[in-house]
Amino acid sequence: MSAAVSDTSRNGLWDRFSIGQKRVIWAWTFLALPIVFYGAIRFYPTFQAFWLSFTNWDLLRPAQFIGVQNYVTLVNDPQFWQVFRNTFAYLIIGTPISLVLSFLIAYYLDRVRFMHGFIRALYFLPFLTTAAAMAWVWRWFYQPPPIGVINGFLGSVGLPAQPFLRSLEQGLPSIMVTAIWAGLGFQIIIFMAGLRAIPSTYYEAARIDGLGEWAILRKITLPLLKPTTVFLVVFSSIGFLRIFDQVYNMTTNDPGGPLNSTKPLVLMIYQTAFSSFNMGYAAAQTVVLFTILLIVSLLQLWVLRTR
Amino acid sequence: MADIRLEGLVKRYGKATVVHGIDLEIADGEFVVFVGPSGCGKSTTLRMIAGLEEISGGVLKIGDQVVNEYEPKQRNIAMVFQNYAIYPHMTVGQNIGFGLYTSDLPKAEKQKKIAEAGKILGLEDLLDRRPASLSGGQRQRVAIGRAMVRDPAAFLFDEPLSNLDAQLRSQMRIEIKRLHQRLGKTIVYVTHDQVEAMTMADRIVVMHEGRILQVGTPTELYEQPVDVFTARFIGSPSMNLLPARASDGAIIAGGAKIGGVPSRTGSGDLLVGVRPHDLLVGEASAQAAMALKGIVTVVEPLGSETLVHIEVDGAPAIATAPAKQVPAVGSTVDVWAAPGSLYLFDAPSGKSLGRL
Amino acid sequence: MADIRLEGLVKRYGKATVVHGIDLEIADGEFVVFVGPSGCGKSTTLRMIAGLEEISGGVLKIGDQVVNEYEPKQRNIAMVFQNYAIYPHMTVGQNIGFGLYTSDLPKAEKQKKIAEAGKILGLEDLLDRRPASLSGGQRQRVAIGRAMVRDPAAFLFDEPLSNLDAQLRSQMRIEIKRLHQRLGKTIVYVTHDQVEAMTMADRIVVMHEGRILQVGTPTELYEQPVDVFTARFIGSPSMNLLPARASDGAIIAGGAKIGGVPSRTGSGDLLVGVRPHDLLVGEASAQAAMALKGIVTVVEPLGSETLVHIEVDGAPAIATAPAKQVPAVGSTVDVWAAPGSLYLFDAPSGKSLGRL
Amino acid sequence: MTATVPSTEFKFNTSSIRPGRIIAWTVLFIGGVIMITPLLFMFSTSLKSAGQVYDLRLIPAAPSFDNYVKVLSDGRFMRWFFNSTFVAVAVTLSNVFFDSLVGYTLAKFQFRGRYFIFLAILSTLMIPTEMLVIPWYLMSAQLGWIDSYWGIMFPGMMTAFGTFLMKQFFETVPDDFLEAARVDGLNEFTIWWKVAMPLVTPALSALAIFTFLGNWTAFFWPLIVTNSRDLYTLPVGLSSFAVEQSIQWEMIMTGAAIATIPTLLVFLVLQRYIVRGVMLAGLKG
Amino acid sequence: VEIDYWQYVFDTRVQAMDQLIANFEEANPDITVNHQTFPYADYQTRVVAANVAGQGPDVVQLFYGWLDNFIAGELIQPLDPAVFPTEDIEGEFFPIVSAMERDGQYWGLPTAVRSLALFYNKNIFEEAGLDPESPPQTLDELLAAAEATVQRDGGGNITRVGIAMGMAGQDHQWWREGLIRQFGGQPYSDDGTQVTYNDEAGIAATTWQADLYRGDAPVTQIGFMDEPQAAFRAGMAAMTIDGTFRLGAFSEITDFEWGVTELPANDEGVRSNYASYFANAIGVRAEGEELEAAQKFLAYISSPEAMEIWLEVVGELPARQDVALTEENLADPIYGPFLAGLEYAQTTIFVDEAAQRQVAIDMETRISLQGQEPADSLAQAAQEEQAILDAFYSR
Ligand SMILES: Nc1ncnc2c1ncn2[C@@H]1O[C@H](COP(=O)(O)OP(=O)(O)OP(=O)(O)O)[C@@H](O)[C@H]1O
Ligand SMILES: Nc1ncnc2c1ncn2[C@@H]1O[C@H](COP(=O)(O)OP(=O)(O)OP(=O)(O)O)[C@@H](O)[C@H]1O
Ligand SMILES: [Mg+2]
Ligand SMILES: [Mg+2]
Repeated sequence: MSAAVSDTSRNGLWDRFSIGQKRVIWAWTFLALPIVFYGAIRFYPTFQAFWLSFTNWDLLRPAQFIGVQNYVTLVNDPQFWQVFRNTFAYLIIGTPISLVLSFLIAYYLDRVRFMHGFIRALYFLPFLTTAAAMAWVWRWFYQPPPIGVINGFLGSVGLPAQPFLRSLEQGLPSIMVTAIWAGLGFQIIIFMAGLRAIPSTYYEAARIDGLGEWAILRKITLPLLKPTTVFLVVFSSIGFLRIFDQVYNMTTNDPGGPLNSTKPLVLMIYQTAFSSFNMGYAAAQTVVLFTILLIVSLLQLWVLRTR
Repeated sequence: MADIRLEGLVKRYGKATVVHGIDLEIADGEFVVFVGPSGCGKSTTLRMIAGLEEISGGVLKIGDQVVNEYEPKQRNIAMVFQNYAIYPHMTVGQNIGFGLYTSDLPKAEKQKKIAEAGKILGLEDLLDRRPASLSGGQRQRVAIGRAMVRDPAAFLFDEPLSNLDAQLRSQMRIEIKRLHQRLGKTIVYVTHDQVEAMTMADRIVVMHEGRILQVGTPTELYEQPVDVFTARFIGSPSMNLLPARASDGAIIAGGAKIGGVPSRTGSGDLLVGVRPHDLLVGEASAQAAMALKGIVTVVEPLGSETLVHIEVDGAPAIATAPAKQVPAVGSTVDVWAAPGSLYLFDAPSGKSLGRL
Repeated sequence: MADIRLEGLVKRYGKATVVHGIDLEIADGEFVVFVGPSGCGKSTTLRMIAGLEEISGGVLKIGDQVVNEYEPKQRNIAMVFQNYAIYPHMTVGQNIGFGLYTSDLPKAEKQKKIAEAGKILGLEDLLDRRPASLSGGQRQRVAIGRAMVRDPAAFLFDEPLSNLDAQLRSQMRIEIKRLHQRLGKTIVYVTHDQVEAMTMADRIVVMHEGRILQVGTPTELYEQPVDVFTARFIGSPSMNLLPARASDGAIIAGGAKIGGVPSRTGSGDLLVGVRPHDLLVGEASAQAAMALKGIVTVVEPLGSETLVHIEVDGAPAIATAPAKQVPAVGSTVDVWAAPGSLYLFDAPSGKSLGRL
Repeated sequence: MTATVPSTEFKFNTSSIRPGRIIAWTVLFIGGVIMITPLLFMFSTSLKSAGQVYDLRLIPAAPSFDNYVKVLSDGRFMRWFFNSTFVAVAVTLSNVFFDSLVGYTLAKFQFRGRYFIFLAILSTLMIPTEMLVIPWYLMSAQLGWIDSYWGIMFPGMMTAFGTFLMKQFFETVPDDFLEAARVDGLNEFTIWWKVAMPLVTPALSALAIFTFLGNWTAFFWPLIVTNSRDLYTLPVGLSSFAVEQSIQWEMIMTGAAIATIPTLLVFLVLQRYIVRGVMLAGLKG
Repeated sequence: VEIDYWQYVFDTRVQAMDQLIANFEEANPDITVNHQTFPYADYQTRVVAANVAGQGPDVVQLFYGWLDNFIAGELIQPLDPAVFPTEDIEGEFFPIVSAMERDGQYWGLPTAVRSLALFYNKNIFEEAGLDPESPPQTLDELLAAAEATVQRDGGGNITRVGIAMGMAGQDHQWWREGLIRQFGGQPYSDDGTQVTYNDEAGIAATTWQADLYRGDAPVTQIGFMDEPQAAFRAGMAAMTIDGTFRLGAFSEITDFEWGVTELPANDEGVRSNYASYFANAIGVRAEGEELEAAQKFLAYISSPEAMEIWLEVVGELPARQDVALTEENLADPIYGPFLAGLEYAQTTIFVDEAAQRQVAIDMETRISLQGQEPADSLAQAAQEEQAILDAFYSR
């Protein structure tokens, strides 16, 4: 029989600490590097961005504090308000459309048995593509005749050609379609996961109670799917508010579309910072973007909160 | 009328047949319990009755109507599930009221029914709570409430108590039984717990591999099991089975001759069954049908009695000793069984050969 | 030496004290079971012994050493958890061997130990399997195997059988008991199932709200509970308690006078306890200590006996009828208890006043 | 929330195939085909010669791999390919390591400040990358990280999203597993690495997939921080390639196809895990 | 010594430079030149940003229009007159090199210069019944040729443009330095601080150009095939106006024959062209040994030898007159028109090339998409561009 308590392994300093203290030390050891990382790579730059937004730094000369001048300029910049409207257009049109669409697809796809995996893959594949690469494909699709694929199709069924990207009205929706297209597969899968997580007995109980499909959808599926929906609403809103890759790559000739009709805030930031080198002004724009994201997310979480 | 008749009911999943033609009549107001080991097809049968599972063959009648193709709702039955299936986003009251979703009763009427069900189930004070804050037993009561308000012709329960702990389980057992007495509705109840079956059922249906082995009242099953499976399944602890041989009209089991064997018994391999409660530790009385010696391996004092695990001729068995008598482990004890307490089975087929 | 001594052991979470100074000595090789309702502090106590939870006050000794600040490993104990805590990504053999992870035994030695543990636990053929393909009982055996290979001074079990179904549970109960007999190591075992406590323990520790109510052998607890709590907790079904009044040296319970009361009893509110097994349905025999009439509310035939739920003067009680006798619900039955089977408690404090 | 995706595929068993079902299937199928038309056209065009590009038929009249040969013989593509792979893999490994470590610590250790740290990390989710790019650039410039692999990688070495994901998952791991190991004498690091990590492999694969995809397709930051063409990641290289090729559609489509093929192949091979991983992550919302 | 040379990515330019570096290193074994390239779109960013980091190239290529920015940002240093005598520069290079001069100091030297010319598709000309060997020489002829070659489908969609157009391409240069001058105007004041094109001449020029793509029967469409040069290359445009730098790309065309001619003259025969170039300058951080090496390298890449190699590989015109204006080059059917154009070419002093081009693009967009009158659009453009100039010059 072995010794009751092994005495050998007790040693020195480490054993001065109690069990609880040792665990706390472990925890902070594990966190040490990440804390440095988050501090240096996330928080410090955040504060720096705030600071820069109050300066006139242009990369070339040392930054000078100019108070809220950048914000004043921003508010008086008609381009900003155009871009602001565009950004919200992406959000307000893109989010509901993509969510409704992906829910409908997920809802029906969930019941499809025949070739289920294959169809699911069809919807999911676009999510795996590179936005920068696919933007060019879409750009080609949207070309006017004779090379544009969509216009080619429209022409073959006798419809008039559409200008798409070369249009003040259709430009933004056209780009939005590509963004929705790219994100749809992800949302579908998430919705399907949410649907699967609802125990089937809920449905069976409802069927025994005699509810029709519509009533089941309204009374059971949708309420139980709420956490998923909240996640997707917030997630896709942030995505639409930060849209960049598609716009950048689809409008290289005239960045931001004709008369800035498709330019989102992030592209404006990019141009201000890296074409005009107006870093202070760009920083002010990033702060505005940050504020918008924060308000929109919190608002959504508040509206969709579970009582 | 809510008598339910199963006539040659069959369920196939693809090529696999999981229910092999079941015949059963359930009378109006009867409490029928399906028992059997996991995977024997109990739930499947119940779900065919409910209309949740398509019937692959045979006829299902409720009252006088063939309901094979009826939607669940049209069958006018209610069902209570193992995991309660109560909706987390609705209050208790709303959950109970959900059973009336499709009914066109006026609102006040519905409220009355909900309140009534809540009262019967002792949920009056919880009607505005969310299920998340309820205990398992309370949840199950909500589920029952939802079934009740519909005022269905029959209730179906699929292992409603499996998720509860032992104490709650025995409490809910009694509540459901009382409810049955009170409402007088037909109940079909599925469980794999033989205690539930024994204590609740008017009639028990023992299923095994998609077939009905035996149907009868709890006492019938306990006293006259048709085969080894039922015999061991019903009663706790399980019946002891000792290998035996019949020869020359006598039966030798565990190295001892069994007395009072009728001469009709032929020769061959047998199993002699004796319930632990009938296998008593102590000096055999004169009229003992069987007297054996066993080595004590484990003793389990339960307070009111002591279970003594013994080995008889290599075969394990459980005997009972009076409460305060705790034989030492390793010692050899005498055990005996009274006449009439032995069950005889044919070893190869497992079929019952009657009692001794 | 692996005797474990708890001296005034206290556990506080923030301001809440959940273990209020426990004193207990556990002898080397003893099998001690902690029972009590959920949340009474059983697990917390066990985890303090294991070194998983910091000790807020008091002294914990293993052998002669104060081990309050020792890490689990240094205490040389092994622990088996309710959900087995066996790693799904390792084979059975690896899981068992994981107990030796920090040991510096040569590999062959380890293999030998694993094989040995596997053999003792009947897992020889499963060593290369993954836990996913094991039954609950097998998993628990793997967990025990992992504890065994360490050759610890003591084993701690925290509700190891709660996740198993009834049949497996009673089987594993016996296996653990056998293992204890075989290894002779100290075992501290936590459960909330009184059957487990009764059948396995050398000594039972009944806990309630962070305090020890009573410590004793199973029989002691069954026969001499110190208060109502222990009395109702030990034994299944629970002891019936009938409100009673003592006056003029006589005790009136359930509308009937209890015979043979010693004169010392003062007056005041009492509770008379009688175990269902001692409360028999039938015509009272002449020497009955108590004879009552009750209305049958539910009957639960168990095969070997029938539990009859009755109402005596408004109070619910459970009586026992012989196997084949099933009184009709709603009928009135006579029940009686033999002398010596009654327990007397002081109603306000719940303290035992001895037996009658 | 549990860490398993229920495998029950269908909520409703149908009595027979209903016409509604067939319509739904057909609509879904057509929708799915529409979803991949851009991909089909991309591949189709990449197999066409310059002269055939404006012939909009899906099946090229004379398919050839000349464009691929041309693009790949360039050598730069292979280089970009390698860069993307290297960066994505390195960042993924780092995330798998650190996000789990932090997630685990926050899920399984009790200590003062835990909630604060968690909130602080979570709050970084709200900070758009765009806001940090300028300071990052400055920082990289000062530390000489511009135009290096490290420069591309460092901002993504740990993410709040991954940490959050892993924390959620580690919370589903019963403490018993860890305590059993603790009783067996393992130190906390070994417990995490040997016991906890294998228990959350589904989550790790979800995290790995997301991180990999995110970095494989990352455009904004690599665009800014890389100088030499030798260090471009594939999307940046592709974009510069597209501009510099002054819109030769067949070449751009070939480049796009080359950027897309690897993820598609990975997807086809690992379809089950990827879908499962994505689903798992979704459940954590 | 190791020096860094930076330029933007363009296949042939990179090749040519690699070749030059190889030659240079052979001649100067003690000097190593690191050749780094960036995408055009981000090139400026890179240079500026590297400067913030206290780094940067020793020799850097820059568009002449960026010069003021680069000087203001202290990215480059003036050329040492001792090494690069001013008289030599002014005597040997085309006069447009003066765009690299500020306050009497030269800040950089080009290897090659570029001018604009009219490219036309001979096959389409033939098909339309035009003489493929006599391309349009005046604006009216250009219009006529475009009208003759434009093609439409049943739906009225243009399927082939007469001339590919787009301010996003080179047409803003043609408009600014070509058309406006040809219609009698002047785009900017002499000191470059004032926009002066918003007058009768400017309106006439803008309207003439806009009439190519608006009205009932336009001969072109903005955004056709995404880019003018893409349309031309695909054989979907009969003509396009583009620069020397496009020669490399067009030389790969195998589907049809194409020709080059000078930009069309106006009714009075006045021609005007736009010339531009990328110059090489010495980074502000080059000092001592490195400065010396950088100077050597700069001298080499602006030497006649380098220019010949550049012409051969990239197809861009030599920046030295004597290297460019050889008999052989002038007679060349392709180089000839471009070289001729250099004679009457102007350069624009851009303060923010991207922004100023955007003004032109937006002007065009307002006309083509919003139907604004050219005069109104021009006025707005003038205002916007003036704001850009003001912002720059007021710093
Ligand atoms: N959807 C299905 N597809 C194929 N086989 C199934 C399906 N559902 C059940 N089965 C099979 O039918 C058999 C009976 O299942 P059933 O659920 O009725 O068992 P059960 O008696 O209720 O068991 P348990 O006590 O475990 O609930 C099992 O063997 C099961 O594997
Ligand atoms: N980490 C903790 N923080 C605060 N309170 C705790 C903590 N862990 C346990 N408790 C409290 O301590 C008390 C005792 O808990 P313990 O787990 O020991 O009960 P138990 O007897 O094991 O119950 P069960 O049978 O349910 O396992 C409970 O009231 C519980 O709420
Ligand atoms: Mg079942
Ligand atoms: Mg516990």
